[in-house]
Amino acid sequence: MLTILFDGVAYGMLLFVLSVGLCVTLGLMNFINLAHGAFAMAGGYLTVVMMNWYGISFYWCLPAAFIVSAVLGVFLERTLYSRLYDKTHLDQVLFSIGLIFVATAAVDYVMGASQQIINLPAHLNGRFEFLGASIGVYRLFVIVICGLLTVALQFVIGRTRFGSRLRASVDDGRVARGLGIDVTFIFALTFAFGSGLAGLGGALGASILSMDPTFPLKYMIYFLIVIAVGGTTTITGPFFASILLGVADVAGKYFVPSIGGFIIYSIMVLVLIFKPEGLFARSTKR
Amino acid sequence: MSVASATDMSAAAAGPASLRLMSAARWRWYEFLFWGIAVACGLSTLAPALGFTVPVIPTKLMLMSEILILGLLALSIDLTLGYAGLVTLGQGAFFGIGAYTAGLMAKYGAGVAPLSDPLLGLLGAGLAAGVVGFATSFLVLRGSDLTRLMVTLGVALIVEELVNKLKDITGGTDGLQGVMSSSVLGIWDFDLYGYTAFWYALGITFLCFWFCRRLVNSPFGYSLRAIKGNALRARAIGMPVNARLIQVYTLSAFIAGVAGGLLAQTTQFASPDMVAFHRSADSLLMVIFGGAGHLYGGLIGAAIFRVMQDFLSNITPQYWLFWVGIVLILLVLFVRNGVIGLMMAASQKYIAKVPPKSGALK
Amino acid sequence: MQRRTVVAGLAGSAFAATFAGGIQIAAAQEVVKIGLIATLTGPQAASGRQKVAGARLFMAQHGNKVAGKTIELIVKDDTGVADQTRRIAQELIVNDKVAFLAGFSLTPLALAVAPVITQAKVPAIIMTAGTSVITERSPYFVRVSFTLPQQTVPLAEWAAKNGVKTAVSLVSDYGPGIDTQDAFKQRLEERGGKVVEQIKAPLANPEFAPFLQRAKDLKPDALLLFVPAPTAGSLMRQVVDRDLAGAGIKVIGTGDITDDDQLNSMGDAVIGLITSHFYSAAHDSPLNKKFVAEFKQANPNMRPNFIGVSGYDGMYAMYEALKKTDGKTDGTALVEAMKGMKWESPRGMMSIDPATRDVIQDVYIRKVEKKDGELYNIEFDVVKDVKDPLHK
Amino acid sequence: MTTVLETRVLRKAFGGITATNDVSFTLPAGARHALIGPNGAGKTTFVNLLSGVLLPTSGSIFLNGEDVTEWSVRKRSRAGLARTFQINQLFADLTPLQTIMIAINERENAARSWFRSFGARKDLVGEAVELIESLNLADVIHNRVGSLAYGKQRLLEIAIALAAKPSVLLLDEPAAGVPESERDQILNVVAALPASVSLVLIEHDMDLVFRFAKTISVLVNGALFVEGSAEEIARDPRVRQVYLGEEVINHG
Repeated sequence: MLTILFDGVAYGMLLFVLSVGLCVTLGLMNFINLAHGAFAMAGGYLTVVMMNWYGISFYWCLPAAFIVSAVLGVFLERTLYSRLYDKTHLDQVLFSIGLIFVATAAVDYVMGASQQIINLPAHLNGRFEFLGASIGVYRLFVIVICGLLTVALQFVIGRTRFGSRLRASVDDGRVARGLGIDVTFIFALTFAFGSGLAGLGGALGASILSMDPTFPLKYMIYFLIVIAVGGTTTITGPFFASILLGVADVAGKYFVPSIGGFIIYSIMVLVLIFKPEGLFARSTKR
Repeated sequence: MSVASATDMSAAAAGPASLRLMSAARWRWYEFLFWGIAVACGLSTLAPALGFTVPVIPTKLMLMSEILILGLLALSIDLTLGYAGLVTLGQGAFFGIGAYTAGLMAKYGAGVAPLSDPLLGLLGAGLAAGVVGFATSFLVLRGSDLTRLMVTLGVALIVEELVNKLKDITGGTDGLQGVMSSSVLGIWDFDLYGYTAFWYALGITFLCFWFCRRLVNSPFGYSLRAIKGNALRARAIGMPVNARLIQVYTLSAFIAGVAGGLLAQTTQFASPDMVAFHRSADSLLMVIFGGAGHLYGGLIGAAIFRVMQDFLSNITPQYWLFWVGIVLILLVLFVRNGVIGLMMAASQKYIAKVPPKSGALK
Repeated sequence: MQRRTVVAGLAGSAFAATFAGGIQIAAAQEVVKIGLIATLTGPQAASGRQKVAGARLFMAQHGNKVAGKTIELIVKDDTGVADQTRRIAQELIVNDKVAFLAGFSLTPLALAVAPVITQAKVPAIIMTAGTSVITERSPYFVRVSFTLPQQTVPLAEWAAKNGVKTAVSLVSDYGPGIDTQDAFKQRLEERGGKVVEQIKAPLANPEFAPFLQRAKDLKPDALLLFVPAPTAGSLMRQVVDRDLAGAGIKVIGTGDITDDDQLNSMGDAVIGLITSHFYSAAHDSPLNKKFVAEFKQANPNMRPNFIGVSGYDGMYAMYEALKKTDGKTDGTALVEAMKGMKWESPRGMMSIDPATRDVIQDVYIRKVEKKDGELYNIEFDVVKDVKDPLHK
Repeated sequence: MTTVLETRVLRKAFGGITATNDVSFTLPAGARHALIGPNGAGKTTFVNLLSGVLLPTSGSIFLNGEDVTEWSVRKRSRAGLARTFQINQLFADLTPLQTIMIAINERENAARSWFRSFGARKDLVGEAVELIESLNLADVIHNRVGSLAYGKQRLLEIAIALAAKPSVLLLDEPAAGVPESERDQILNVVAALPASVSLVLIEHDMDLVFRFAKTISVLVNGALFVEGSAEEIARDPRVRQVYLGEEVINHG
């Protein structure tokens, strides 16, 4: 029982780190970036290449995945995304799907279509018993990293100067510009950060989720579910939504495997029927 | 007396204005061209029998049937998205329900004359999808675009799971086998070359298109545009906004169901692919690609998208996706409102160069 | 890159053929076309690549001339969607006038073309899809790959002999998965064992952990696994992560889960895993050694797996059938020619059952071992000439 | 004189802020009434409550003697209550003629038709054309609304409301943001409205208020501060203090 709860939390945490960047671009910048998963894929594949081809330690891969995905994010933001901020949501959907196609085909070309598997350092493998629950060391590792990230994220957005500038830029770009805030820079940085987190999520998830070229499309639905259930006005919303979905998914599949597939979708539809803005949405001023 | 004369006067003023309003519904030359090309594509298959060959087109009859069917599905999305402004990512659910309904009717109705009739099958497909559409329409009345996107997607995913689970009825993941389509109107059998399938799909698609065209040019259609334009104002002039949305959503589900039924009948099976997420996403993509809000957007989008895919995947079966992606990105970056937007921009450039014959046109 | 050139060249010719289709009918008599419908994009892409590579290797080794005819291979991507498979099949038959269809990554894809090939009388060579029922759906299906029950029954026998009293099965929820779990249950229970639970995971499933945990908590002697080869990697990672072996559970499965192409990247933790299958890249025969070496040479980063060898053998069957009919492309005659055909494949001896048009072959029990720094499925037991047990 | 619109102790609170504070208000038939008050006095909130865009926290609203407190925007509209918005709420992609036709169709229950062509009913089109001409929009009748000059858009905003043939019309700052040169057009239109329509004008601009209104209510901090005839209000020192004075200072 506790094992299931633990697995669910780990799964949820991973979902959170993967999707929080999307929450930022969607909620704060009002940009539907369906290609978010492509950045996660970049991080995942980078880990695969570094570990399997060059034998670099897994621990180096994590920051590398973050940085490379962030750089990739900032590059694409400057060259492509920034031209689309004032386009309609539909255009953004079309664009980001196009980007997914390109990323999928490109990864396929370079890395091949088959699943990539990484082998974690031995001390991250294995399990131990704790209070009757069987704890996987790696999942514990994931929980700890993701937990720290969440706290750091909350702090950055809620407490720092950058956070307040970001919120100002989002509330009203023109006013923020008038106040001397470099909105373009803030957006680029935010986008980079969101992409970096996705990349890190991809690196962390490379061994649990399967890394293949269809990754961005396969997981897009999950990211969107997290955002829809959690709402986009806070960071905590998607966080709790991820945990809820992770636990519900894992528990559902464990206890009633025959209908396991329904659970996540049903939860989402139910939540959206009763709380169309998401379960944890703050009521907005307007 | 005076009342009558006032009416006369307004009626006199109304003449040109009324014509002007109705002119939006007039068939234009390019519409005849569009459907003419579709018919010509079908007719060109007869060319070899007459002793000459038309390259490219005749070899693609199956592809063209598929384009028509996908175009019809996209048309159903355009009705909600382009006119009423409702985003949906779950049209695949209705498509799939239609496909399975038509498939089951053809399978179990085989031999039982009226049940196995393809046209009746389509009606059944449409009705089944329409009922589900009506039942779920209440979910799309609230919330933002994202909420609608996700709720409709959620419904589609649940339907997909149901199709997988109800193995005894649907055949599960392996798909519904043994669908035997009866001949259309008892005359034309579905042949290997896809002649019947093509003309049948063309006929049904045109019929649905014609219906939608009437609809969007009716007072009802304009009330949908009003809702899309400004729902608050629409309510303030006394419009039953929710009722209208429910009606159009249900209708759209009906048409999607008919499209699904067509696919099941012309391919003689139904599989979970027909409900799958990618079906919903592709069809939405086609509408946006073609340009929403013109009815032709979905059809053109489906045509260009599928021809492009077929063309590219012949050149590079493994990496065609890359080039499709590039096209999508370029389209968004440089064009407004899809392919139709591109055409309109081009024609406006042309009009700007050629001075109009009379000032009254502008 | 050599592979790119080959792809481009082949694609180019396929492309040209499509466009010229309408015009070339008269000239086409000297060319025999084979339509290979593979899934080259999407989640099943890896299986499509193997198939195409296997088929091309055969053509590279044996040339493209058979019985005076030139063989032309047309490769199409069906994206793993059944109505695409069907449309492509129909187009290949009607436009390209192919003599054979081949490929089919998943059962529904094969089933979707059944009405078309029956109507058109064109033989379709199944190179992957593994549900028993397929060949019964059209008299023009010939299978050179395998069926799941064919692999599973010997495994159940082996398990019963090796002290497995209770077992749990975890399979992907679709035709082949159901076949696997049912065949296993039936045979194991005939031998006095007991399958305590049959768990079915959705086909597209990113997270196996809860299913594995459930299996683990049931504490069976053995856990039978089946998922399609392209998803086997992540399943096996999680199997290792759950430490089922440590809990005293013997993990067994069909060869799909220790797919030769991916086995190396699964890591040493899978060493010792017992599977049953008809092909291993480590199969000890001169023919296989040559096959593996040349396959690897033509396709860097790939190791042939059971799908690759099926693509190879499929081409063999088609070549031989054409030889027997003296180049005539009458579909019924070609199917007749393939019935009862028997030959040595890189997998070992195989034949086509004249009654069912399904494959008869040896099924090996293998264990994952490390050899020359690579992981291989090393065969240590064999059941000869296994027929699919579900066919009448 | 009959009362067409009435509120009883109407209250609307947003969290801790009371935007409308126990307002009891009556509007007699044929009224030319203005609702004024300083910025943030809750004028727009009050109009939103009257028209049903917002639902009140407590209190009730009566339209032609019927309790409409729980009614939707649409139902009130159909019962004869029309309004304009402070910020234009138009259909940017349609033309003025189409816009007015949509409104008239709705009023005449002709919008349910799926098959009749839009604009086929000449009687309704005639009415629409007349209305558009009477509001000086004839020259732009077929232009895209989104491309119209702001003053024209404000006129159209009034035209839509009139198309419903309302018994009560709420005009929320009809001249706000309109350039000086186009103001007169709007004033003339408002002045020429038929007596059968009872009018409530929410305005900031005192010129407009005194030119047009017979009676005035002053709203301060969400509560009804004082009511009376235009002359009374103009003379009232309290009003000068809280409102007019401030205006003078602002304008100075």
